[in-house]
Parts: sequence; C-alpha cells; structure tokens
Amino acid sequence: MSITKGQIESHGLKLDEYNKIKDLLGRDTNLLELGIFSAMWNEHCSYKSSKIHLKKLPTKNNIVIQGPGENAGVIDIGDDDAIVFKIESHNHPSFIEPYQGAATGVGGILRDVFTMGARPIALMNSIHFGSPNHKKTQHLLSGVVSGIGGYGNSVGIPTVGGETKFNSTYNENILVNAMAIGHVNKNKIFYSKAKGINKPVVYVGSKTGRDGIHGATMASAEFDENSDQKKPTVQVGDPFTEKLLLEACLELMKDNSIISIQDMGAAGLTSSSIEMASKGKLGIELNLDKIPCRENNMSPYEMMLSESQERMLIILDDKKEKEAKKIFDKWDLDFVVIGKTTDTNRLILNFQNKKVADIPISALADEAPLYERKWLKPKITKNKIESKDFKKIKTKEALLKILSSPDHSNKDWITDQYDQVVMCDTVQKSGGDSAVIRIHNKNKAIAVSVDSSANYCKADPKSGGKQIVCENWRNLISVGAKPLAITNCLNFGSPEKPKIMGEFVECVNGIKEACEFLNFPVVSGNVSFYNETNSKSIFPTPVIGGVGVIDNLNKILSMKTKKVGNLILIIGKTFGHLFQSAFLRENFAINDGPPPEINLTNEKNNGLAVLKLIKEKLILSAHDVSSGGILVALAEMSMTSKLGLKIFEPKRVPSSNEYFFAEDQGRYLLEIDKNNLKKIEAILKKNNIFFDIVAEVQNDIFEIEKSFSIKVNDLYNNNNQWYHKFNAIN
Amino acid sequence: MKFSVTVTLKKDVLDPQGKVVSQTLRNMGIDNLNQVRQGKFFEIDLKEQDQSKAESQVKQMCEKLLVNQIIEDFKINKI
Amino acid sequence: MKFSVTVTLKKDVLDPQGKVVSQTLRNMGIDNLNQVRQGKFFEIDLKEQDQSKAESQVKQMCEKLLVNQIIEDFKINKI
Amino acid sequence: MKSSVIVFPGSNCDRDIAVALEKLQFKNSMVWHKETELPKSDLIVVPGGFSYGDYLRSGAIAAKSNILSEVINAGKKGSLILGICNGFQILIECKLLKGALLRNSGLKFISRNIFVKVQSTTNSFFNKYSKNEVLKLNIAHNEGNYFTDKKHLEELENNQLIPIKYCDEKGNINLKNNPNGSINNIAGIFNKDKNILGMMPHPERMVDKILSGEDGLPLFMSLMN
Ligand SMILES: Nc1ncnc2c1ncn2[C@@H]1O[C@H](COP(=O)(O)OP(=O)(O)O)[C@@H](O)[C@H]1O
Ligand SMILES: [Mg+2]
Repeated sequence: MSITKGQIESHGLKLDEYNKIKDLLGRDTNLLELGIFSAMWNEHCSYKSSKIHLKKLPTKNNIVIQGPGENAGVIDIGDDDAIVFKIESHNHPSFIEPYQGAATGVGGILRDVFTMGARPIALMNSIHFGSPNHKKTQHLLSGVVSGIGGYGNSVGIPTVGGETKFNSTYNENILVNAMAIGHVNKNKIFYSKAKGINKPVVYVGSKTGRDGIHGATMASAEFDENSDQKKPTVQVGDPFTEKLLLEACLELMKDNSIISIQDMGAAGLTSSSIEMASKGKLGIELNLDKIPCRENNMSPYEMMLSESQERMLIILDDKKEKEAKKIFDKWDLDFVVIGKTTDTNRLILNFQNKKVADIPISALADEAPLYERKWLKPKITKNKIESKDFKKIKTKEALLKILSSPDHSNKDWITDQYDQVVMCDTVQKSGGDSAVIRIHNKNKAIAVSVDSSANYCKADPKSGGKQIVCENWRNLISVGAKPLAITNCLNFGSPEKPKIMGEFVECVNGIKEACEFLNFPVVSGNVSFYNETNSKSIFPTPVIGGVGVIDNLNKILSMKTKKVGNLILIIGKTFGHLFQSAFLRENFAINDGPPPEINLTNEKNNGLAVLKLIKEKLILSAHDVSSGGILVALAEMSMTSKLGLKIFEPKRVPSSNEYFFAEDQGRYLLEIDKNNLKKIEAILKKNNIFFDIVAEVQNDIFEIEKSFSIKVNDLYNNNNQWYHKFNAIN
Repeated sequence: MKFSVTVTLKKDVLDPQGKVVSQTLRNMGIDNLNQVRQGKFFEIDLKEQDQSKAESQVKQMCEKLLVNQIIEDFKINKI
Repeated sequence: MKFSVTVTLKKDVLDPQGKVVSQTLRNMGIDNLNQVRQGKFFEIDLKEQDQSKAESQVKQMCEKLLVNQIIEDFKINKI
Repeated sequence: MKSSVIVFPGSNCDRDIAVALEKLQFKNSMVWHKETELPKSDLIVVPGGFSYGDYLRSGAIAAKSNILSEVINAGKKGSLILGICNGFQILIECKLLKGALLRNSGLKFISRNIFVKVQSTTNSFFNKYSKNEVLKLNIAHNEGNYFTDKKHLEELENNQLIPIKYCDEKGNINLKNNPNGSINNIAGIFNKDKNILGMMPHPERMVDKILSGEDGLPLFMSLMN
C-alpha cells in the first residue's frame, strides 16, 4: 500500500515535504510513519516558519538557568530558589469546545512546569474574544472562563491574574493563552534529555484514548466552514488525575531515580519520545502492546497520535523501577515500562510482534523543514486625524465611557470563578498591575504579569512588540518587583502570507530590541500561527508573561491609595498621543494612526528610578499608566481604595482630553507623603527624570479642578456593570 | 406532557467521573463490573397537547442548551 | 448485562440547576414550559448472566454509592 | 494540642490547614485516607479541595474511605472534628452532619472574600469570638448551597447549631449577601453535641496579615481552650 497524494495533504504536509521524507528514509513511509512525520513536521512542533526569527531573541543572562528549548524556562531568584514558567496557546480547541479547550490548555501548561520538578504556585491567562455583539462571544467567554477555573481550582493552583480583551478580529478565532509558574530548588531541576542506553522508558498517568488525534495538525491548520467535522478530536481534561500525577511526580523526584522526563503534550507519545531521544542523541524502541489503552482495538496510529491528557514519559534509572512503581500505585496511576533507550538513533515501534515503524530520530527532529518565509515590511500609517473634535466630548463623559467598556470594566465576574488564594501565598490577587505570590515559608515573593496590545501591534508591529515588553516591565515595577525575565506567546495568522509573516518578523524584532535594552531575557514561549478563518487573520497578538522578584515582603506595593492628603506624582512625560488610544476607540470608534512611540532609554531610566524610590520606602502606592491614559489610571487607584482624588488642571498640553487620555509610554503614578516631596524631587532630578504633581488624595470625591466631580462609588458602579449585564441569563 | 432526556458522553470521549465511580465500586468489592459511564438526566414538563410539536420543542432545547453536541449524545422519551 | 440508572432529586428538594435551566429556556422564548428538573444518569455494564442477581447488585451500588437517598430517588432499567 | 489532617486524593487545602495549625503550635500529623487508624488527636480536620475530583457528588467518594470509619467513631465518641469546604461536604456524605450541599444557586464556582456573622460562641470552635462579630473569610466552592428539611432547620436554629451566617460588611443577613443560595444564609452547622463543625468558608486562609486578614485565627485559638 503506498501513500496517496490525498493522504499527504490530509496530514497537512506539502508534496515536496513528503519527497524529502522519502529521500531521508530511502523509501515510502507507511501510514503510521506518515502520521508521525506529519506530527513532528507541522508548524506547532517544528517551528519551521518561526525558528530563524526566534533565534534573534536574547535568552541568556546571569539569572537564566534554562532558556528556550526545554519544557519551560528557569530563572534564579537567589537562595537556591528558582522559578519555572511558560505560556502556551490553546486557541483552536477552545473555539471548538470552550470549556474543555481552555481546561486542557491549563492542564498542559501545568505539566510543562511540574515536569521540570517545580511545584506550580500560580496560573495566569490571556484571553481574547470577538466583538461582544458577535453571536458566539458570550458562550465562548463563559465556557473559557469556567474551563480555566474548573481545571486550576480542582488541581489546587491559584489563578492569580490575566487579561481579557474583545475585538471583532477574534470573532471566529479566539485566543486562549495559559501561563503557569512553579517554584523549584535550583539544584533539583529535571530535564527532558535522555541519557544512557537500555534504560527503561516508562509511561505514567492516564490511559490513552482516541482523543485529540491530530490535535497538533489542527492547531496548525486554518479554520473554515468544515471545522465542525474536526469535532471528535476534542480532548476532555481530568484535573483530578492531573493533581494525582503532579503529586506522584513530585514524590518520585525527591530521590534521583529519574534520568529524564517529558510530558505528552501536542502529538502525544510521538513528540515526547522523539524529543527525549533527540536531545540525548539516542534511539528509542517502544512496544506498543504495552501502552495502557482506554478503548479496545486501538491501532498503533491512534496510540502514537492520541493527545489524551494527563500523561508523562519518564526515562528511569534501571534499578529504581520497583520503588517508582510503588509511588504511582499509591496514587492509583498507570505505571508501565513501554520500551527502552537504544544506541541506534532510530525510533522503532513494535506491535503484535511486528516492527511497524522504523525512522531515524534525526529525520524527525533535526531534518524537519526550516523556512525562511517571504515577508513584507508592514506599512505604518502616519496619517494624523483632525484633532479638533476630540475637544468636543466632555472629559467626564469620555472617562465613564472608557471605564464601562468591556476591555476596561472590572473583571470580578471572571476572577470570582477562580480560586485565587488556595496555597495561601497569594499576596496580591488579580486587579492590580501584577499578581504577587510569596515564596512559601520565605520573606520574599515573585510578581507576575501577562500583557498584550494587539491594536498597537496591528498599527505598527515593531513598535507594538517593543511596547508590550515595556508595559510588562512597568507592571512588574509597579508592585515593587525587580523585573527578571519573560515568556511569550506569539499569536498570528498564516505564516505563508508575506504580509502576516511581516507582522511576525517585525513584532519579534521589537520584542528583541526591548528585551535586550532592558536586560529582560526570553526564557520560554510558544508560537501559534494560522489563527485565521476563511483567510481572515487576527490582529498580530504577541502576549508577554513577565516575572520579577521582590526580595522583602514589606516592599510590596499596590495601586490602592492610602491616606487623605497624600500627593500623586507622575513620572514620565505626557505629549498627548491619542492615536490607537482607548479614548478614540471607545468614544469615536477611531482605530487609525500610529501607536505611541517607545523611547527605551526613558523607559529604563523611569523604571529604575521608581524602583529606587520604592527601595527607599518613599512610595505608598503605584500604578503604571497604560490603556486609557492618566485619568483612567487615577480612577483605578481611586476605585481600589474607595478614596477620592483632587486632580490638578494640566499646565502644558494643548487640551485637557489630550493630557488626560494620551497613551504616551513610560509613565507611572506614585502616591507619596507630602513631607517626602523634597527628598523625592532631589532623587528624581539627580537622575534626570521628568515628573509632575497631578493630584491629591481626598475623601469620596473624584474630581478635576474646574472640570467635573463624581463620587468614587459612582465611578465604581460604572466600572462594575458590563460583565454582569453581558452574562446575565437572558 | 412530560419528557425525559438522557444525555451521555459520545463513545470515545473520556469520562473522568465514570472512571472514578467504576474504580470506587471495584474497591467496594464489586468485581464483575465492566464499566460505568455517567451522564445527565432531565425531566421536562411542557404545557402542550400536541405530542409531535412538544417533541420537536424538546429536541430544540437539547440542541440549543441542554446538550453539548460536540462531546455528548442525547435521547428523548415521553414519560 | 447493561443497566441504566436515573437519579433524580426528591420532589421537595430544591433543584438549583433545574431552576436556572428552566429560567434560561423561558428567556429563550419557550413559554409553555412548566418546569425542568435535572438529575444524573448512569450506564452500568456488568459481567453477569443472571438478571435478578445483576439487578440486585445494581440496586446495592445505588444505595451504597451512586445515590444520596436523603435527597435523591433512583430508577433502574435493563437496557 | 494534637491535630490530624485527613488527606484524600484531590485534597488541596491540606497543606494550608497544616500551616495554620502549626502556626498555633498544634502538633499536627497528616493522615492518608488508606490508613486504618487515627493517631491520637484532640482535633481532626477534614480539609478542603476536590477529593476524587468532586466527581459523582462532592464528598461522596471520600466518605467511603478507610479512615472515614475511624473519623466517624471518633466523632461519635465526642472528638472535635472540623470539616472545611470539601471537608464539610464529606462530613455530610458520611452522615456525621445532616442536610445536603447543593450546587450554588448561580451554578458557578464562587471564590471571593465574604462576611459571616457569629451567631453563637458557646461552643469549642467560636469561644474566642464575640457574639454578632462580623468576620471576613474566603469561600471557594461549587456546591455550598446548604439545604435541609424544615424540622431539622428548626432544630438547628433553636439549639444554636448554626454558628455562622453569611452577611454583609455591616452584619446584615439578607438574600443579597448570600453567595450560594444557602437556606437561612447558613455558612456552617454543628451536630447536636457541637463537637462536629462543618463550614464552607476557609478559616485557614485568614491567619496571615500579609495575605488578606487574620479573622480565622480566633477559631484555632478557641480550639486550644
Ligand atoms: N516565542 C517563543 N519565544 C521563545 N521560545 C519559544 C517561543 N516559542 C516556542 N519557544 C520554545 O520552543 C520550545 C518548544 O515549544 P513547544 O513546542 O511549545 O513545547 P511543548 O511541546 O513542550 O509545549 C520550548 O522550549 C519553548 O519555550
Ligand atoms: Mg512541554
């Protein structure tokens, strides 16, 4: 039986790719082998379109223990403590079945973290939906949110933050990116590289079923009307089994019986076994009769390509089998030796006493195609819109419009479905600039933030890429953390289109430039291409997940203002940049023009100066200025503390709307005690930092001198309605 | 007019609940158990005399709300 | 031998799920709905030839695990 | 004081409660559900989490475990037993406490800080609080909607067997501040002898100022009396 053209295509391979496979093998493949190649050579596993560009990202510095290339990145936060983290997309499955898609996304990223020996300590997510008016949006939103909660809550890992955005560009292709963060002793990290010959290859966790067969291929194929037919590939998550697997693995990791370990994620048994062998430059031989199966009569093809969840592959020290099995028995999990490592450098699969596949590992891993795809430099709109009209709208009206919009509304409806405090180390939950999680039993903490700005990236991919790294950096600083490193999830359309590829390349260039300048390396990440439906692609949406460290719990800051009479300072200059702002989008439905400019030097100086003030204990609360500008940021501080603000009239900018709603970058709002003003001024001046006094804390009333005033409680009510109304049973 | 609706997971879809229930029953000493699958059950009471009309209404309820057809099948019975 | 078990909440026990489902269906325009009650459904497959023996086994499973008889009733059917 | 925390597959607040107990100098041991004997202890805690994934009915499967028969014996002999969240559900399923915990009325998992009002302090668990004190505690559950028959409800109300009820910040007990639809805003109940307490809120999440408060501390201090 030889492979047909139709079979090649239905496996997502191009004809010339199949010819290359034939050359590598010196023969035709059988169907099983074709399936294996297609899983390894597709975009999701091979990074064939992105690899040459990702190489540009800075991935090393003195705190990086493990950069990209492992299940997750690892950084050093001092005293033998290391933090393991990664973000991953589960976009396509979540669009087809929002609850299970989101749930299994969380499950997958948790496994990436605990495979490395770390106990997960927090979950974050970035979710993007279509327009609220689109018929599918409400269903997708509620399904995704309960799926994320359903999985994380049950495993007992707090979901501490994230971001939720709406834009018609995601109508038929939502984004669900999940990030997990774990803690490990830096001397007890586990890796996936196989070592040693004739070592047992052990399968642990759930049984293999027919779920998600070809999930990885699905993630690399664009949607069309026939996507519904791909339904049976939906995977169902079992958070209970995940919890058992987590505890069993961590228990086994207490001694040294594991040589290497890898979760079965995308492309299941295929990619996990091949990755381990490839990294160790070894071969691997599996006996498929041994695979624990959930259904009768599963074929080798189904076993190798199944994406059943909650499974791991371990290469074990041959003397430790018995002890290890005991642990998995205790947790009622399967533990089966399914093969061994070999010195043949080949993947050999046996089934019912026959050899059913025999492929050189290097053909699957190293020889996977690499493309330098054609790309077009994105055109940046420079056109300036007539700005007279912007003065017409009343500042108060504009503010309330933004505060009550889906993107800026209070997210309690979402976060109340997440257990944010289980594990009892969550110092700061979602709602602030970053979540803060204490390192168990220690007087230090990490800060985590997840950010994206698709509108900026669409308008100018390179500057947008820089911006999002900077915003993330700022969010970490705003809670008192020293920013350390990031993970990233790059959500784009089809890389086969030069225009989309151009967006990708420029975004990566922007991220690279900002990360290099800020000494903020990339330690892990994920690329999700083909986010398009019927050839319409989403806005370029890189999502950045950053981690910082706070070396003393009493230096943690929030945006909650503390005391009547205190002053609010702004750090960083306001030029009045309104293009791509929430002000124009929410009030005038204008989406044109360039995003705000990024000045990396100012960004860095301002951030470091803020950190210095925090270190000197001169700051009482802090908040970065981002979407919505100064006024929205001030309102958020007020709503958090329920204290009012008297805001001073702006002096320098043409109109007050431009001043209050501009989205110029590199700015922070800081609450200070009046008595410390001199001292702070001196420090800022010495460091050449631009600053100004913008407001004073008062009771109850939020007002701008000579403009308007409103009760803080009314601000809150405006800010707190949208989700409840949108999701009311109707 | 009353109807019962039973909703079950499609054949190859993982049933974590059924799995744990089977395991527990086995631990409780029931050793001739092949498997348990768990689903949902609805009792729907309609003010409607015309059976075929009522039935098509129940079917619609299933498709629109009660059943996730991506992973579940359903059966309607008059009771 | 296969059995189905349906488990329903007792009549005077509050059924929050059924209540919300009814409300949602009404809001979706179904205005001749009296009520919906939600329960559970099990499909139990036993290695057992003797029907009466099997049935009594299933009954035992219900009483010991599947059903909380303080709030729930159950029905067994051979399928 | 000695305490035992029972651990089931899927428990996930076991470490949290152990930390709280140890902070108050309890000598605590963790007891795996397959054990057949309980260590000698003054307090037995059945912690929160998702034992057996909350599958079937939350608490139902854990209630069948080996160790639970020991817990039941101890309870009947008068030992102090505290079931929190999933632990409450387990105590209900094994019939140490009466009634049922149904799905939340909103059909959603709810996790947030809520307020409860102390109804009665003449018991081993709340004697360090004052009557009508309003506490800020955290809840996190899918099935916390307490339900029982009229007769039992009367018995609970008349014999001070409801130590805490959901309320607002100022202590008003009304429907608006009932997060899950629980009958009479019940957040926790005792058995007749008041040696067994089941509660949905997590006191162990409120024993640390740097987290969100210390309103749970007096509960553990009460138990040391
Ligand atoms: N955008 C990116 N930036 C940096 N590293 C990346 C990026 N995308 C993927 N990687 C790295 O490439 C490797 C493979 O990623 P992936 O296939 O998602 O892993 P897995 O199969 O374990 O989920 C990982 O080490 C990941 O961190
Ligand atoms: Mg992985």
